[in-house]
Amino acid sequence: MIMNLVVRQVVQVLFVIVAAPLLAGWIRQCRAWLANRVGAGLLQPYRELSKLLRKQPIVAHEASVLFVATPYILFTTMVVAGAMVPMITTRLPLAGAADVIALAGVFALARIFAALAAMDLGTAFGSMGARRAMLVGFLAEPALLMVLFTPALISGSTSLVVIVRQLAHHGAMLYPSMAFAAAAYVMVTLAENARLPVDNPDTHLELTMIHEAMNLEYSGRYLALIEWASAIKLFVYIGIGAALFFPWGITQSHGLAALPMAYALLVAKLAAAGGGLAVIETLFAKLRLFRVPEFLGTAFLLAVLGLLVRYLFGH
Amino acid sequence: MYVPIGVSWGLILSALILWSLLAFASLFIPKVPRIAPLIFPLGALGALGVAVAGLLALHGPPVATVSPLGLPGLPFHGRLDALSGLFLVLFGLTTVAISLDLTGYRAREHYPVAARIGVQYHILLVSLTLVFVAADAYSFLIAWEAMALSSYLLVVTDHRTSAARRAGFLYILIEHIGALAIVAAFAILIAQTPVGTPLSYTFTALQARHPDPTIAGLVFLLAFFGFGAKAGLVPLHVWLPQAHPVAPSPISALLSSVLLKAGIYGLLRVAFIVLPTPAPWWGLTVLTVGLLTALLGALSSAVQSDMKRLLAYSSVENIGLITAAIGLALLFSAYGLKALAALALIAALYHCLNHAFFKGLLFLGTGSVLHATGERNLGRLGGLIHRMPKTALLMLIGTLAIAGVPPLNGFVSEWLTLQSFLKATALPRPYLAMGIPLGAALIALVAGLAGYVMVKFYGIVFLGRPREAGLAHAVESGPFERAGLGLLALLCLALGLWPAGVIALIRPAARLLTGADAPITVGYAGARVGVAHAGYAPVVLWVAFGVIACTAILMLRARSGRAARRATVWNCGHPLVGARMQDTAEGFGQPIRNIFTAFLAVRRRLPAPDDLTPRYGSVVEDRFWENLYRPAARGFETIFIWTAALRPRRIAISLMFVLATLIVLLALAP
Amino acid sequence: MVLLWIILIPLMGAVILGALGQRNAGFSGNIAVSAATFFAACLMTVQVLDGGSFTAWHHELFVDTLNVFLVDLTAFVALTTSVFSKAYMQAEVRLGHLNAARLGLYHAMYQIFIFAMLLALLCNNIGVLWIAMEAATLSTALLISLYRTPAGLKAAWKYFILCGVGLALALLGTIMVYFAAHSVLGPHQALLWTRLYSVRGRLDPAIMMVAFVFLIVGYGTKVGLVPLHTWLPGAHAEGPTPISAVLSGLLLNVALYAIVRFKALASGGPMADWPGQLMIGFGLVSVLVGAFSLGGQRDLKRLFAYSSIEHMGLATFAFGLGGPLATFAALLHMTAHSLTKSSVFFTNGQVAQTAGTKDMDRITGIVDRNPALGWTLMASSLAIVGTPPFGIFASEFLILIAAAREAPWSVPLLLIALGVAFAAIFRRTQAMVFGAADGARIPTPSSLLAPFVHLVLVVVLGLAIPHILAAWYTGAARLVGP
Amino acid sequence: MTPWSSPIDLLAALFLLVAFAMLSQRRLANLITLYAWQGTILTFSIAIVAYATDSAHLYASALLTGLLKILLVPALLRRLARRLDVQWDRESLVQIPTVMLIGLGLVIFAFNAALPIAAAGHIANHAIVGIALASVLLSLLMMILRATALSQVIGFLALENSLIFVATSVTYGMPMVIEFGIALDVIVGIFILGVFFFHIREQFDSLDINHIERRED
Repeated sequence: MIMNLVVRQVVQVLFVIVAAPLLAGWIRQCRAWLANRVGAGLLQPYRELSKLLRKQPIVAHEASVLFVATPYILFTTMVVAGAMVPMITTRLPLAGAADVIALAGVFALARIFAALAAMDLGTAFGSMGARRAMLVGFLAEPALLMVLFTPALISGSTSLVVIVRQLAHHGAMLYPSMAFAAAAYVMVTLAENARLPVDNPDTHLELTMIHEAMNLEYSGRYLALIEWASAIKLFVYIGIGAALFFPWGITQSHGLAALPMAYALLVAKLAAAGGGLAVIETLFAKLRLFRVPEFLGTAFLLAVLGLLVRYLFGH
Repeated sequence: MYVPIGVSWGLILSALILWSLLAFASLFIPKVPRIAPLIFPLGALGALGVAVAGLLALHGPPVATVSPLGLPGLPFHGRLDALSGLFLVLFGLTTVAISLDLTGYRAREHYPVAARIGVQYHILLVSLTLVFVAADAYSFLIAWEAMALSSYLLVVTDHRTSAARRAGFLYILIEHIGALAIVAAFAILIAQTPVGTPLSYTFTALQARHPDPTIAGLVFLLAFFGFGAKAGLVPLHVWLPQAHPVAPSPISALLSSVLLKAGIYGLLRVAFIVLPTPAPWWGLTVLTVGLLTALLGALSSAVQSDMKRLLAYSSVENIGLITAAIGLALLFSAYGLKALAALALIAALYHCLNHAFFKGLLFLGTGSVLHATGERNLGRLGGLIHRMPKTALLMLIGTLAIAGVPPLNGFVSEWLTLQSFLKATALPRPYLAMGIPLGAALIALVAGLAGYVMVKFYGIVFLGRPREAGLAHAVESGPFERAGLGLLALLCLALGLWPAGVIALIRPAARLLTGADAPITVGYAGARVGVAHAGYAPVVLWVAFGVIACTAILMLRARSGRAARRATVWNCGHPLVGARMQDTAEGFGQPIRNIFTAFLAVRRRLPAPDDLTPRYGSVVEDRFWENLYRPAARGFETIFIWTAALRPRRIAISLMFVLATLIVLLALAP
Repeated sequence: MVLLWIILIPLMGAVILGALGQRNAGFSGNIAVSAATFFAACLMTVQVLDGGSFTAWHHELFVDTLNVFLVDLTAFVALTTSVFSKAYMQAEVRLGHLNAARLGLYHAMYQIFIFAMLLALLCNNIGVLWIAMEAATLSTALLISLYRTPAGLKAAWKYFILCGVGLALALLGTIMVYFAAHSVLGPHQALLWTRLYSVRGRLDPAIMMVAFVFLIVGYGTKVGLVPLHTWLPGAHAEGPTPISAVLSGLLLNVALYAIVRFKALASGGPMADWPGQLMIGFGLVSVLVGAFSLGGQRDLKRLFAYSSIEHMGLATFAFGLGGPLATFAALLHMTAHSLTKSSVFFTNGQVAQTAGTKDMDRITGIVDRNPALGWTLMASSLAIVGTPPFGIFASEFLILIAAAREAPWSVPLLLIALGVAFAAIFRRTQAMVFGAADGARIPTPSSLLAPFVHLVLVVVLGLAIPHILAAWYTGAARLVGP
Repeated sequence: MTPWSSPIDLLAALFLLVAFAMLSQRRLANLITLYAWQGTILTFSIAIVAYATDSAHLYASALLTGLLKILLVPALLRRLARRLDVQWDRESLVQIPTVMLIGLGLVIFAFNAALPIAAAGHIANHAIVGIALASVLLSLLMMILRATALSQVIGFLALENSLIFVATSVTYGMPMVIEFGIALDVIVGIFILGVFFFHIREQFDSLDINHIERRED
């Protein structure tokens, strides 16, 4: 029994780590297709990571311990987050260790370390990026919380496992309130993962970049860890979204038999989400930084509407 | 003549006596410098005793005692119950650290100042202890005012600067007005004693009086005002950002960590124990004020550029969070949901402990920085992590704790608070049930802002490049200071890692206040606390974290073992990189100033087109200064002038007053 | 017999001291006489403790629970003040503020003043009471103008005229009481407290009401009730500091004592609450006006003179409320205020002498120039604004309770007044005590002994009131309160 | 004693008249004379009461009053006035007729205020109370309106006179001690005033109160 649990846990962790770059590659590929480009192929992220891991990292003279430690911290926090989300099965040992609020907290921890590390060298871009990232972070936080409250109120608990069980019972139809929450969640995900229209992940335009500005000074394995961590972050966000809004197929049985099916479904969900993300990123242009508060404000509004709708219908 | 009974009273009494002796002994520091190094460590010892006494009181039954002193028929009563026990623990542990820090701090001061601090500090400790154990209105008020006065004297330690005097006066004024409100509250409550019977003025006796709702509401409002003034609730918070910068850092730490909590303690004591079951509007008032305070505190701290002002405003924010949770608890118990009230209270009390520890840590650390660099202005600091690494590490713990991220203690109380807000749907009134969860969003916003502020604080002070040449000579803080910091950092870690144990300590207090037990489950052999199937197990998080981190590091070592090469900063290839190019405190404030202009009184200074040396600047002031305090001050001045004008200069006029009075009274005479 | 001694000792002392003139022996002589008086008062107290209240000398003198502690208080403060005045006045002469030739007058008048107050307290005869008050007025008028400065003369003149008129009205009131009484008691006993009190129910209410109006306006002028207070600030500010101390600490008390006695008489009849209402009204107005006048002051002694108006108003208000609690509080307030206020004046006088000015804008950093003086100033100001653990806090707390019970509408007014008074006084105190010092360090003056003693006693009043005192208060409350 | 109450009433009326006269009089010498007249009336009334009740101490007190208020005090005042050479009071703020009207109002008020006392019955000669009250108020008014210290003092003494008047004629005098005490106080008061005048004089070289009051305090 214990063995069984450990196996589930380890397998999910490995899956998250390994599959995250693939998701990133998939999204890039979709965007390439949508832009009538050939694209670099699904495996491009792996190539980049292995190249970075091989290179010798360069660290500035002024760098402190914090600077060197941060990539590991980022990577680890993301993996831990991934380990706690019931994407495949609800019978996950670590799932009980943290609920959705704690998950948000874990992400906040990562964000703070990233920002601090960016300020460590005292470069203009670093501190600017740190500031902007923190700005987006604290604006997204209330919206995210409101999004999470809707399912939490429906299921009477903030534990993802309970939420998944509750919502999965409800059958294939989405709660009306959850529709609003889902829309808000998408917006929050875009903001938190530095995707368009909030941030552009694959340019280095000095004045507009947020997330990239924080990694400018990183190289070699450190950069690899950071890139990998952000890939995992996106993966986990989509995983949480899947668990909240499309919980079907997440097994609740003890047996291992149902797992392959669950994995297959998860892959399908991820693919769909990735495609959707690509579409959004192709359709929207990047917002000016001062529009970001409005963007997240809208997300917050939608989430609150979701809450109120839930009161209206009583579920 | 009664004698106090039991170990806990023995400990407390001996601490009181010890502190009084130390206060007396401090007078002789200038004469006999030899005794100086002993005084503050001994004070720490007393504090330890008080903390132990508090621990004992937490689980034992309440122990009461009566002192021979007091007005005739009104002797002083003391009572040790779970609530006072909890706050004694908070006070004792924090004070141990602060006394240790003062041991080092005192070594830097010249003797007369050291003597003053020694006297006033120990008197303050005595009065604080009495505040927490007093069990009747009169002795409580005496202890309360003694606390206010001694802390005021400590604030004006540097009384030759006008800033210190102004801040001190503002502080004592708001203190005293608050105290008057509290006096009035107690007086009104005591006046409910039926005529002929001896005045009932002990808390237990007042509990027995059941004043009618209007009286109770009035008393509650007065008490809320008075204790709010102490705790620094909007709009009475203005003294904090003034008093903290001018006070010696250990004193700022004590103010923030313990004295503000004394206000919370009083509020809890009166609202939950002395007064009858609350009316819903009490809770709503407290909740609203709390949320407002939290938001304003967070926003204002984000735009500060003085280390201690920033921390002061962050104290305002934290007090706001605590008060909001208390308001929620009041609301719950108004509708008879005792268990949920207990939950909210546990969140509030947990945050009290957290704030005491991490804010103490941060202020003491600030003190070390201040001593090392002589700078309070963020614009002139930076890169200290290289000069004072140990302090920097300890401060990092405090920073993460106050930012409210797992696995540190700040997050636990935030988590509990959010959980209790989520439970607000249980309230019978639809408006409340719909509206209050939105308050949780405000709390999330505030938590996010706290993270923002702390990144600004830590990043600018410790990271980056030194903004002044002088910083190169900064030195690591001394062993005593580091001991103090270390103790508080340990407490932060402990409270973060073992919530179940802490909650076990708080439970009795919450039970005492609400009469019910909070629906908090403990699992994973005490590692996990749960509310409604949702759980949080920091230890498990840590373990998973450690395992994964280690494997990652090992694998990477195996994969590419090449050590990193040191080089100059790349910075997108820009050739010149200097301290001036880093983001400043004002720069960090800029987005806040833009987004939340409505909440802040921002005065921007923009260059004219023909400026030869164009300079941008912006000053942020507390809105309440220009909208509330200045007008009030002006109003009183005018009244003063009027009364002065009424004074007759001529004897004839004075005689006319006499004649007029006589005639009026004769006309009125029955 | 001892009662007779209490009033005779200062009278004879006055003659001797007047004869001594400006010799240095005058100072010690003054202390000696006051000490003897205090000793006699202690003997009397012992007798009272043994046998309760008694009368003497054909019932012309008497002592009961209402005046016993006032007599002790007066004798005690007179003693400490004489101790203080030795060091202080010697310094005044040395600094050339005072012509040594007037020291004989000063000491003689001081003793006569004490004699008059003790007589007023001890006499059983409302006519003698009036005479004693008049004598007190005349003697202090000379003391106030001791410096012969224009301001001093003006203040003394104002004091003389206003208090003279006031006392004349009080005399009319006394005469009316005599009308009311002599039909009941006959001409010979109609002026004796002890007899009047026993028949207070049968005195004609119509006359008593009018009489009380005259009495409260008359003696109220001396208490300094607004709007009859206009003489008070000047008289306190311009006289020598020891005199300000006894004026504020003792004379106001004695006048209030007279009012309270008459209230006890007047509220015996059917219209019992009219005197109370009058006193409540006067008290509140005085508290408010006194508090708000504090704001505009620059002169050190004037500031605290206005605070005396405020505190006397508070006591009057409490007496007006009536009832055991309020009266107890009022008596406690009288005691605490006279101790505190005299120590305040001692300290301020010392400060003014040190700084060479009474203008508070020009006094700073006392604590740096002399820590002991600075902290005493801080402590006595805190005591006078009613912060614990000083006695005034206790009395104000009880008064607030009584007010909340008897007249709830007055509580906000009282709170405002107390807050304003605190702000106004403490702002000044802080500015004087703290700040950068402008001047050399000075040695601790020996005259600080008196304020130390007073402050200790006030703390005792705040923390643990002796049971004898409490018993007296309760008895007096029973005597006064309807 | 009804036969004797009518002459006393008459004296009372005269007393009030004198009070009015003092109110209107601005020449200091005349003011002092009027004061002496008031003293005379007072003495007579006391003497009458003494005769009516043939009480020894009232005779004594009549004698005392006569000495004090007809001879001693006026003499003292005249001497002072000469030494300080003040003959005229400064033009008062309010015109004499207005003063008279105010005075009339005060008298009416006083009579009304005295009614309850008179109604209280058991006192002989009710009217006296009202008249005494009226003259008290009038002398107060005079003190208010006069501008030199000396005339203020005369007002003060007149006030005191009316008190003695009421005391003796209504209740046949207070006990001896009291009257002596009061008298003593008056004498001492006058002397102290004299002392004062010279100090004031040397400080302000005038007895004009406005000179004193011009200095700020």
